[in-house]
Amino acid sequence: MFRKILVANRGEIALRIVRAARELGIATVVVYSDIDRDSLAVQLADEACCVGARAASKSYLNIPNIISAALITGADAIHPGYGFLAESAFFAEVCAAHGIKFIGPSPEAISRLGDKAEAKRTMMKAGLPVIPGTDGVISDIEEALGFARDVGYPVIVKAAGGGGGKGMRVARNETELKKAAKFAEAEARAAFGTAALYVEKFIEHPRHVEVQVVADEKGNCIYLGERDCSLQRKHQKITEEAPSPVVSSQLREKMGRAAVKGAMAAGYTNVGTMEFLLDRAGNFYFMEMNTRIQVEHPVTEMITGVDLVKEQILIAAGEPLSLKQEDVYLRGHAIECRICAEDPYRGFMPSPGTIRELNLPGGPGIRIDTALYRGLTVPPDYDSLIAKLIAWGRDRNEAISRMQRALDELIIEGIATNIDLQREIVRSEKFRSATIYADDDVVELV
Amino acid sequence: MFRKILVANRGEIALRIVRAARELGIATVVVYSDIDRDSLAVQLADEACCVGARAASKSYLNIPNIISAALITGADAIHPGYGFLAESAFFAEVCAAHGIKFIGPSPEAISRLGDKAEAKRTMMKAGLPVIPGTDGVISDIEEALGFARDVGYPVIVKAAGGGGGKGMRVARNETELKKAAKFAEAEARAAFGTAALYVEKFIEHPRHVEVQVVADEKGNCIYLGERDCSLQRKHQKITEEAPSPVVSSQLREKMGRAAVKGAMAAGYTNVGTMEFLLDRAGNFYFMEMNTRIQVEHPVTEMITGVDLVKEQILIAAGEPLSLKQEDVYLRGHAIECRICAEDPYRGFMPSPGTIRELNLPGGPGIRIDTALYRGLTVPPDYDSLIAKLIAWGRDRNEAISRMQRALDELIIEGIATNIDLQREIVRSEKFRSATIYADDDVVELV
Amino acid sequence: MGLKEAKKDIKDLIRMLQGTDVSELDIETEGMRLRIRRLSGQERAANVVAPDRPVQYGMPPATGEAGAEPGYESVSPDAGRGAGKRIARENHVTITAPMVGTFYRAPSPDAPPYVEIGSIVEPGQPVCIIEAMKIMNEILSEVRGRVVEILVENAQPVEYGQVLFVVEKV
Amino acid sequence: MGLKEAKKDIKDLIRMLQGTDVSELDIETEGMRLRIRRLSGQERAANVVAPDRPVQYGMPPATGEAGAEPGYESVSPDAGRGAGKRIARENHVTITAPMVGTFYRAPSPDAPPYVEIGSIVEPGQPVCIIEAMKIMNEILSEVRGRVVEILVENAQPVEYGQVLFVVEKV
Repeated sequence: MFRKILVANRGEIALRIVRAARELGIATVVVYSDIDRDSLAVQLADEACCVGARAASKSYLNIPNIISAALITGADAIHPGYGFLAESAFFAEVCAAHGIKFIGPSPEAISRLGDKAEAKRTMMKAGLPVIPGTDGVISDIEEALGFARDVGYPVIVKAAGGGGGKGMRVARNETELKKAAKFAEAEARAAFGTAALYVEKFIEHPRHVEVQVVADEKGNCIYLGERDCSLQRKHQKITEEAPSPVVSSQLREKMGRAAVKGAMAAGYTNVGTMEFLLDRAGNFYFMEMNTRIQVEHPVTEMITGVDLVKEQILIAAGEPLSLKQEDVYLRGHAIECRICAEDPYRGFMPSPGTIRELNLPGGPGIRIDTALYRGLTVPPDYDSLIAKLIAWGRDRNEAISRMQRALDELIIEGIATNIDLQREIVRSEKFRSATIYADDDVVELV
Repeated sequence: MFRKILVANRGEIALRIVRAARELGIATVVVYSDIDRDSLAVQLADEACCVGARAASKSYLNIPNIISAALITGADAIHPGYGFLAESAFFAEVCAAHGIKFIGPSPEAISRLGDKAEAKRTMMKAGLPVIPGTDGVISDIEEALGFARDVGYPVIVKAAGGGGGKGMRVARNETELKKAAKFAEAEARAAFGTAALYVEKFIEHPRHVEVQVVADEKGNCIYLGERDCSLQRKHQKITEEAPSPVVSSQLREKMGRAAVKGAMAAGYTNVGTMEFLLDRAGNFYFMEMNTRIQVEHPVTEMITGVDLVKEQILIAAGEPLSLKQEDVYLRGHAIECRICAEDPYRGFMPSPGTIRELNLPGGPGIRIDTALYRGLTVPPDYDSLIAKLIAWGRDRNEAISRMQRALDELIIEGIATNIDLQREIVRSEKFRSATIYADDDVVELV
Repeated sequence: MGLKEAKKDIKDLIRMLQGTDVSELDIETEGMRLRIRRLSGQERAANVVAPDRPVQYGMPPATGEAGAEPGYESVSPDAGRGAGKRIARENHVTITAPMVGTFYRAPSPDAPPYVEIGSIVEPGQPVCIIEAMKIMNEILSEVRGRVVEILVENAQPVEYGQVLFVVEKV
Repeated sequence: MGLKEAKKDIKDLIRMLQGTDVSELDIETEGMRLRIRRLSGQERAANVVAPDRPVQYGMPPATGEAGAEPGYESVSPDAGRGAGKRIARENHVTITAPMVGTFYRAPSPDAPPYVEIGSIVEPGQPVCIIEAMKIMNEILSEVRGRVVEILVENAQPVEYGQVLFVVEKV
């Protein structure tokens, strides 16, 4: 087992890792930027080491200083959390070169899955469904029409150089497809200087459903159910839940097995998340794999009882999985609300500042992951996530009513937050009926 | 369903009830003494009503004012919590006379079980094991010797008028019994003015194991596993856990079935607790039944997923049990540490005062039930329990390591607390090896 | 007595001085000397600091529906407090509810009220009825004076300690 | 009672005075004399000190083993802070660690230290080495002056921003 883990992150996830390590009896070193000197993770860790100035590029992304901190403190492993260096294959390699265990998958697996196209090829080869598309750029409209005949409408025309919705057009029949291709071509030429297009099957009102996989370094891999992260604002997850309210146990098993097959095909180890789009007919398509612990991991922990961060550490230390697939048993339902230092009434502007008053909810079924304390100054330099409020219930209704009452108890003063927005989401009819989709913007709905 | 519940209690349990009612969509009225005006339960309830001066006899035990408060606010049910009026058959009767539903068992069941002798007779009749004893006062030493021959040594000689350990003597053989009877008789005569003695089988190093039963008003009754409350200081529970580390699943079923049988024989409804002494050979003996929600109920909630306070409300409203015996599934292990405003270094003197700083632990597996907030003044008038810290783990070891790290995170400033004592208990070898018994005083052990 | 133990007493003394015209306090006792000097009037006028309102709660009142019941403000926990301020004037005393119940100004619906604004009350004189658990309890004045304010409407619920009447001592 | 133990009580007393009109407090007790004088309104208006900045931390430092590693205090989060205070004197500037690593006073084990107390340093002159990831980084002074304090022992680890030298400008 590790003697000492360096935590290369900040905020709630740094504290989360310190807690897991402490429960395993492993010492921790938390690195911090000079503005995070008073953070709760720094205060609760066994040791702390300042690795640079407040700009993330000078501190939390400063690989030489972080590696030096590990070397001088004698840390034998580094946990990268999420964000920052968590999905840097290069950082994982540097760790290895210095004899420090990177708590995550191998650099090769990170590279393979970090490249979207290669990840898709790997998963196709492993037999996972991916969204059907033309094999690269189409040469003429006939090819597009032929493809659409094969997979069925609707389809979406996309610019090869594209992004941000530019040069994208949905078509529901032949006439629309011809028109869409013309429009998209013109738009793409204007925006990206090339008329190259490809066509994909269009998934209407998809749900974002992701499967949690856990793989040890001995060849064992299991799945821990799924999370539904369809609730998004501008493609940012905001409220997550597990299990998905639209996934049956049959579908769960099917998706879980696919995820395990894909992870094993990619040579994946440690915890990871296979993201799928799920259509209304119950078809699911591989999107990408996240090679790290995720922000929303607590909802999976609440229904499975498995501590995913401890599992990460144990796997990295060479331990076999702490449970088998047949031991996985989902109990109840969990919802997570991300509490952010941002002002929903002023265009979600970040609202850094000093926490003047804080009341955290408690009681049955409530978990809160936060590094806030009264008097802490939330700096403007980093992500606006300041707390994760998680509610568990025997069923989805109980989880929702718990979340409502916990949101009513939560008080954060001194900065603007999205607590009211979360209240509105949780009590909205659309959330209760689980009819918010990944292509909706939740703010426009509630 | 009830429209409005009056909460006739204070502190963490009043807040606990407000939370449960809110999750069920039921309005609450919290009554309070004039010194509890700023309590969190008062602030979070829908309504509040002052029912008297700070002395409990003038407020929380003031039946006319509490009933009046229910009548003027239109509450159709009263939840008594624990302590105060929770086990008053008279109060339950007054509620009924005013058409207010008392959330608990019937007045008859409270009376029957509140009288220790009658409770014991009821349970014996139902076939539950009770500690063997002479049938009332012994007439001479021969009767005592005969009894001891029948049940086996050790036995304990007790004064009929007794209490507080006075007039009690343990005997391990005939010679000791003769001597003990003589001593006890003299001591009893001096202390209680009567020489009347009776003899009981003596249970050495017993564990205090209690079974949670839940019975609806339609004749269904189930058990939700047991709690082990062997850790006591001067017969006060201090650290509890579920399941008991010494109860096998066979024994659990045996005790559970006995508890259900006893509860049904007593005509019991609502949630209740059957307290047993468990000896080292696995024999258990009925002690008494608590006819209310208990302080340590959260450990049962953590491993069963059942919200006992909600269950109380639903049962009182005439609903059937929300689950069947075969649906009860225990997951993992939970420990509760009672955090009290008392100073272990000054003879556990109560330490009322103002909370100057407060940091509550969070993260996976941690639940905290408290009505504390920074700035609250803890009055000297009531029980010293100010918070319950509960840790859940997949197994007992994980629960212990979580509790340890949570205790390290818990900060309460401004008053003395027993947090350090709880730290010592949880890390002690005796606690880890589950070798602390109900006849030990935990303070002398750790 | 050490500094630590003295703190509470010092606090009490400071509180005691607030609102008085004492400008300096000098105590010598049991191995301890304490001197408190206060701002003069002019100094105070120049001072921008907020008036000495004691900070009430670490917690602000809960959001949510607390006290949202229409027509029911009188049984809110603040009722007593608010009223408490009103009687800060000298010579004014209050009559408070000694029990929880429904307040009636008259012994029966047809009868005239026990007291009106301007009525002179004597100790032992009934001033209202509080109905609790269907029993009519006559509430007697403990003071002598002129009723200057009646704070609760007829047939309204009252909680323990709630101010019912303000009486000017005469 | 020593100063150290009294600090908390003094802090409490100061907090207690905020919002009151007490201008001066003078206590003599058990071998200790304490006098707190507060700014009057005018004085405060004229004062350039940062506007009543709120107390910094709601949370005291964690209990537990933080910084308990023997011989390792220098990389505790307080190192910077403590040192920061020390250089409050005018004319004194600091040279801090621009990276994390191991501090060496000399270019090699046999060589003499780059600087000693009393040495005069010029901008651009090497003052120490910080070894990071097996690379020896020469740290250059950015100031001119006389070294008055060396805060880190040879071969000790340093964190980013940690004060290494105090230099008196000359």
